[in-house]
Amino acid sequence: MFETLINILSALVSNMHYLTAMLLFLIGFHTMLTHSNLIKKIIGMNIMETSVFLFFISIGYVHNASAPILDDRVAAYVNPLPSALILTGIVVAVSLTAFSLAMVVMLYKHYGTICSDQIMRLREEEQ
Amino acid sequence: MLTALNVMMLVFLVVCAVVVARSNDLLSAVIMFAAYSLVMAIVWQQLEAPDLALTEAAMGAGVTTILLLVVISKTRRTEE
Amino acid sequence: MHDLVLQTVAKLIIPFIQLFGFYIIFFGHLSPGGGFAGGTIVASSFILYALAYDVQAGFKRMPRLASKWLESMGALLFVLVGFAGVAMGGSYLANHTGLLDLGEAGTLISGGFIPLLTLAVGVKVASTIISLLYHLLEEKTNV
Amino acid sequence: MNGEFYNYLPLWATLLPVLATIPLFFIERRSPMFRDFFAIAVSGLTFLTVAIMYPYIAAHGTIGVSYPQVFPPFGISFQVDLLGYLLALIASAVWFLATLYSRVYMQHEGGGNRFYPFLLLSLGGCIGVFTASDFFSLFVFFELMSLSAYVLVVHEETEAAMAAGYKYLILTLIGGLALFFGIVIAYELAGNVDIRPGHFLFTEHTRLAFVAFLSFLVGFGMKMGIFPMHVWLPDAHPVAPSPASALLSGIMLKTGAYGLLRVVFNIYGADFIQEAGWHIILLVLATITIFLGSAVAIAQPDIKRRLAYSSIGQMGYILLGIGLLTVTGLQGGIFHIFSHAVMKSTLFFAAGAIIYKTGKRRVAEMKGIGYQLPVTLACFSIASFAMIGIPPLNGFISKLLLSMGSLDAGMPFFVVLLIVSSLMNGIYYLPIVINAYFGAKPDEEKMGGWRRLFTELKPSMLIPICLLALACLIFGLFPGNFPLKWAEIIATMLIGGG
Amino acid sequence: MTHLPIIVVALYLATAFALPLLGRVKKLHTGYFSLCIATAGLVMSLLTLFYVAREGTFSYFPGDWPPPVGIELSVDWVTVLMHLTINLIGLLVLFYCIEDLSSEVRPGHETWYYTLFFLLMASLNALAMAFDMFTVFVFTEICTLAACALVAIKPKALCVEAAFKYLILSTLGSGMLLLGTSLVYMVTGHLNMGLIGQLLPQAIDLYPLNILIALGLFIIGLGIKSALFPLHTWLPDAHSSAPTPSSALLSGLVVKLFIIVVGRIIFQVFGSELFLMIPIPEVILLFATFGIFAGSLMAIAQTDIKRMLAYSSVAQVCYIYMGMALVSQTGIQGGLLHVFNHAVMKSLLFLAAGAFIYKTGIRKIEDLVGIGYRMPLTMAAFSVGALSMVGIPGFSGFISKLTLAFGALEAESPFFVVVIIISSLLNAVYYLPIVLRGFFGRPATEFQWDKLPLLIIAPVLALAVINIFFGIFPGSLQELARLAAETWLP
Repeated sequence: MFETLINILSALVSNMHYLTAMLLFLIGFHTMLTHSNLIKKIIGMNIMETSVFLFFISIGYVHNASAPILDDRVAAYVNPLPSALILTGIVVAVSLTAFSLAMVVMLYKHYGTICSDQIMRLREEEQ
Repeated sequence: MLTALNVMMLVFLVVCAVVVARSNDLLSAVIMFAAYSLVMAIVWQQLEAPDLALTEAAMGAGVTTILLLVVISKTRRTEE
Repeated sequence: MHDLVLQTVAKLIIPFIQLFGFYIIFFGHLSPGGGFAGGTIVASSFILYALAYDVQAGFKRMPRLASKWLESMGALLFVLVGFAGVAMGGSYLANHTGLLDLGEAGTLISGGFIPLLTLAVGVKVASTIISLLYHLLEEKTNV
Repeated sequence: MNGEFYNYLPLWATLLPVLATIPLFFIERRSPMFRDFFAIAVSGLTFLTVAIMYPYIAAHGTIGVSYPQVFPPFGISFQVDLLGYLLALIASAVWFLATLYSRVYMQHEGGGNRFYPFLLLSLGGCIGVFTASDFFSLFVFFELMSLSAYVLVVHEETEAAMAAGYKYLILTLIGGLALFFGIVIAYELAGNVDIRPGHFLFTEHTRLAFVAFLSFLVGFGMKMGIFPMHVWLPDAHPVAPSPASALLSGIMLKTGAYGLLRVVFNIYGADFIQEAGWHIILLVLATITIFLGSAVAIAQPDIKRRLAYSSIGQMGYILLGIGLLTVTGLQGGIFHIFSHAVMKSTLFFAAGAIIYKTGKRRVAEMKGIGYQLPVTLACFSIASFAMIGIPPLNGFISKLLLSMGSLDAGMPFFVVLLIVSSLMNGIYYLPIVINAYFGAKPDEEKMGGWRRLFTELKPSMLIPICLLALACLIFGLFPGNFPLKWAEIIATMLIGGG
Repeated sequence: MTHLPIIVVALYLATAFALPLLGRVKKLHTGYFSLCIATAGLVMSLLTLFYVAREGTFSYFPGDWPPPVGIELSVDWVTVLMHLTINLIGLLVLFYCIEDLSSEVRPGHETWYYTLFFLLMASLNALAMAFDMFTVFVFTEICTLAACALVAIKPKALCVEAAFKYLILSTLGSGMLLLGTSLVYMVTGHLNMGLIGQLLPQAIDLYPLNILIALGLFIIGLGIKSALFPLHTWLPDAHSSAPTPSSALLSGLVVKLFIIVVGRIIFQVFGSELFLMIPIPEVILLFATFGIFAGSLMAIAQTDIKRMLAYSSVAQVCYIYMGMALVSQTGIQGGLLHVFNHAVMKSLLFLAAGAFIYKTGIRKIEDLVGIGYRMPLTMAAFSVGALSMVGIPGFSGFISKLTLAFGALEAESPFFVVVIIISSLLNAVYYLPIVLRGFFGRPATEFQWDKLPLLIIAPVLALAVINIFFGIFPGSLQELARLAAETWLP
């Protein structure tokens, strides 16, 4: 009984990054789709993206290896490829955020609200 | 020891994310998001990705937060 | 807003932030960091200035036009440097063709034109973030 | 581009009217008169091009060229054998007469700038259908013809015309798509869709072959106006201007019949159909179509609508000829394609002349019209008698052959059907003729005498009617009836020679 | 010569960044400058075509780093076909931009429009040849950003809202793409498509779930971006409210490139055998079938012409998906042909509809009565596009439908031929009434010719001519599509 609990726990710990990433992905996904507030949507989007980055980085992680910086003393490096990908991903995420925030400001100027439901209602009234 | 730290940080991340999703005050959501990004940067540092940690700290915690704050100051603070 | 302490501290700290930013940019091929992170740090110094004083003062330090120029030039530099590889007979962005001294691994002058590229990226990122912030901070956003 | 000159004749006969629309487009902005003459000249030239093919066809059997680089993987190819030639000949002739007829008629209708280019375009498509050497080319020209004909149908742009046109368009598209389905299946199974004697695309009785047969039937039957697919026909034909109605009923329906002939005898082969028993489908449909067309025609008060329903009945005869799968029956069917083209064109031209002169469309109003338009009505009567099947006119021959064919096939039932339907033809055609001559006494003083009436119909309208009526006579029980002989040759070739 | 494809990308990127600077130079019309660059791009992609035809396909490694580490760009027949499509349509749309933009964007923002245009073109060109997930991801994001910006650039709240919706859903798609990439990377340790493809057959035995989830994420993620049927909700808003040239680009090109990426993932990473083993082709076929009907039915219900065209895109995209999911060479060939043909048709239709709006301001379909008498050339071009959509022989849309039908028969599922046929009929139901209203149904008054600027009418007519040309002489295009299909399914 106790042993199985230990097993489960150690399995959880050894996969903790993956699990957290998945959990965060779901939270972000949920925030993005269900919240009607546009800024909340954007934050959700960021959470979702960082969770994927976390996932990717934890894949690249090699136990007991060091960062991919050339050093004579180090035997193993973690995989540098995901880093390059994620670096781009972060930048892209920031630019997406900036762009969508600019749009939020524009929408607020026009509709006076940042709630997508209300915007939809106002738009229908306009038409 | 380090594992415990990692676990704590990951739990913190999840809690942060949940708080961000639940809070009605956008400003506090943004602040929590900044904390989330910063902890995320530390986690990445723990995963031997210092490049990314650095970038995330600057970009995610810095730039994104500032942008969000500016936008909130221009629009409204609470979720209706 | 115009807090004397804040302004004084900002004035003191800004050169160091910028120095650190450029360090991150130039040592991008040797240590963690690079154009993205470094550019952001450099940009944050300007943002700090703009926040500590006010946006108009920030404009004076980094005029609109200048940031626009830097934005374009940074990106152009990156794209054009890539052609150097083609010109030397390698592929696009090829770095082994001996255009710039590859130097000894681990020293500052190594990595061919990679420092040049990180510089381009840094300039681009810094100027983009600055102009983005200015755009959002500006009172009249045209819709 | 080497090769003998005559091989290119089918190509030119098809392309000439199509290409002529481009100069026509510029000419019609300058002068309406020049436009009319240009259109007449082009259709006349097309007729001549088709006509001079005959010696080469007699000598070589088939002539044609192919262009595989257009529309790969099928390619566009032209090939004329006697069947295609017979139909192309009658089509181009009637078209020429219709263009001639339109000159005066369309002045009255207006909108010639749009009418003529599409008249020529549909001529090109129609000739293309008869000269195509594979089903894909046939399909392409079929669509060209059908879509150009839409413009002719809605020419008057009245509410009724638009509604009828829309129905026509949608059903034509359905037909075209069904055809497309059939062709795709045929190509996938056989690797080509060529029309060659003795070259059958389907050799096994699979479900796919049956689906293809049905889609061909729907595709061509839609155009032909066979029973369940006829719904567009009685609406579309009457609303079109009369020359266009004549072409729609007289010629364009025949493209469907032609296609079905090719499907039954060139894609599947008579033996195959016989074994599969699919000809029963054709026969059942033919029976329904004949009855339906003739019966509903009786109830129509509008003359053009009556003619349109009559066309449905007549197409049933042709379908019967195809479905019987006997040489004599097929000969009757093929000859009926020819004779119905002549008869129905005459009738529509004459009806158009009546509408043009008097504005009357309802049969009941046409009392005493024979005194007003004696020559036109004489032609109308000849064609009506031919329709009913009175000897020695051409309609009689086709009915006779069809009856003999059904006896050959061991189905005497169809003889009864033919007789009954002839009777029904009589019921709806004869009242028009009788009314016209005996329905009312002419008010001679008011009319101002016979001669004045006679001169009122311009010769360019009268000549086509007379010529076609004369054709009803000549190609009846007279010596030298070449279409009849050809029909026999063709029927033997299609059934016997494989 | 092997540098040409990447030079196109670099050139476009450089132009995009240089344009804000050049916009300040007096006496330099950024529009005409952009035209020169886009022409150069088209010439280069033609040269690439000839080079590949002579020397065969090749891979390009920027920075001379070979695969496990470096980036790979594959210049195969798919790439060549897509480059031609992108640069041809892009150039023609650019022609249209020069006159039209002043009526669509804020004055002074034209230069920004060209910048975004080139950013989009660069990313599309790069996506067409990207052969590793890294490049795919990067350029997908650039593409999404540029595409959203091209929608939002019109100063109307409606556009901004549509762009926001587009952006949020696209980001969702990118997130899934990245997650899928990470799952594949987890099992194979590679990002290069070729290397992943080699390792997958072994990996699938060990981690079947990972790979299945990854494939599902790829298809859903890219399906959102390419508007595969149930995931299309953003498309009608974004495509109908955007400025006309953007609508043409988005409907004509952007959506297609994501399908190409899906195709590469399916056929070059997973391989057709693996793909057939799992029930995903059936699912895609199901979605595609529903999408074809639903898109057409929704289009029938629309009253706004651009919205109708947008819904039609939903249906047409499903054709391409259907062609790929049939997993027969002819089907893929048909799908790729339809990529080109639909790009031509839909940009033709959007540009023609935009020309109506430009001249008359009419957007409602029922108000377009008699437009054929006012703008005969534009309406004729629109009719060409409409007839092509319906699938009348002689127009290029017919050729792709024909090839797709053969593909369906080759895959032994004649049911999909029926689907194509019924959907053609549905297309007729919503396209033909516009043509009929334009030309018929009202007394034939004399022409009252509203002359359009040459730069607006020229690309519309050019697209119509291209449509008819490839409708009558599709040989070369079919050959190209066949070679491309062979790359995917030998």
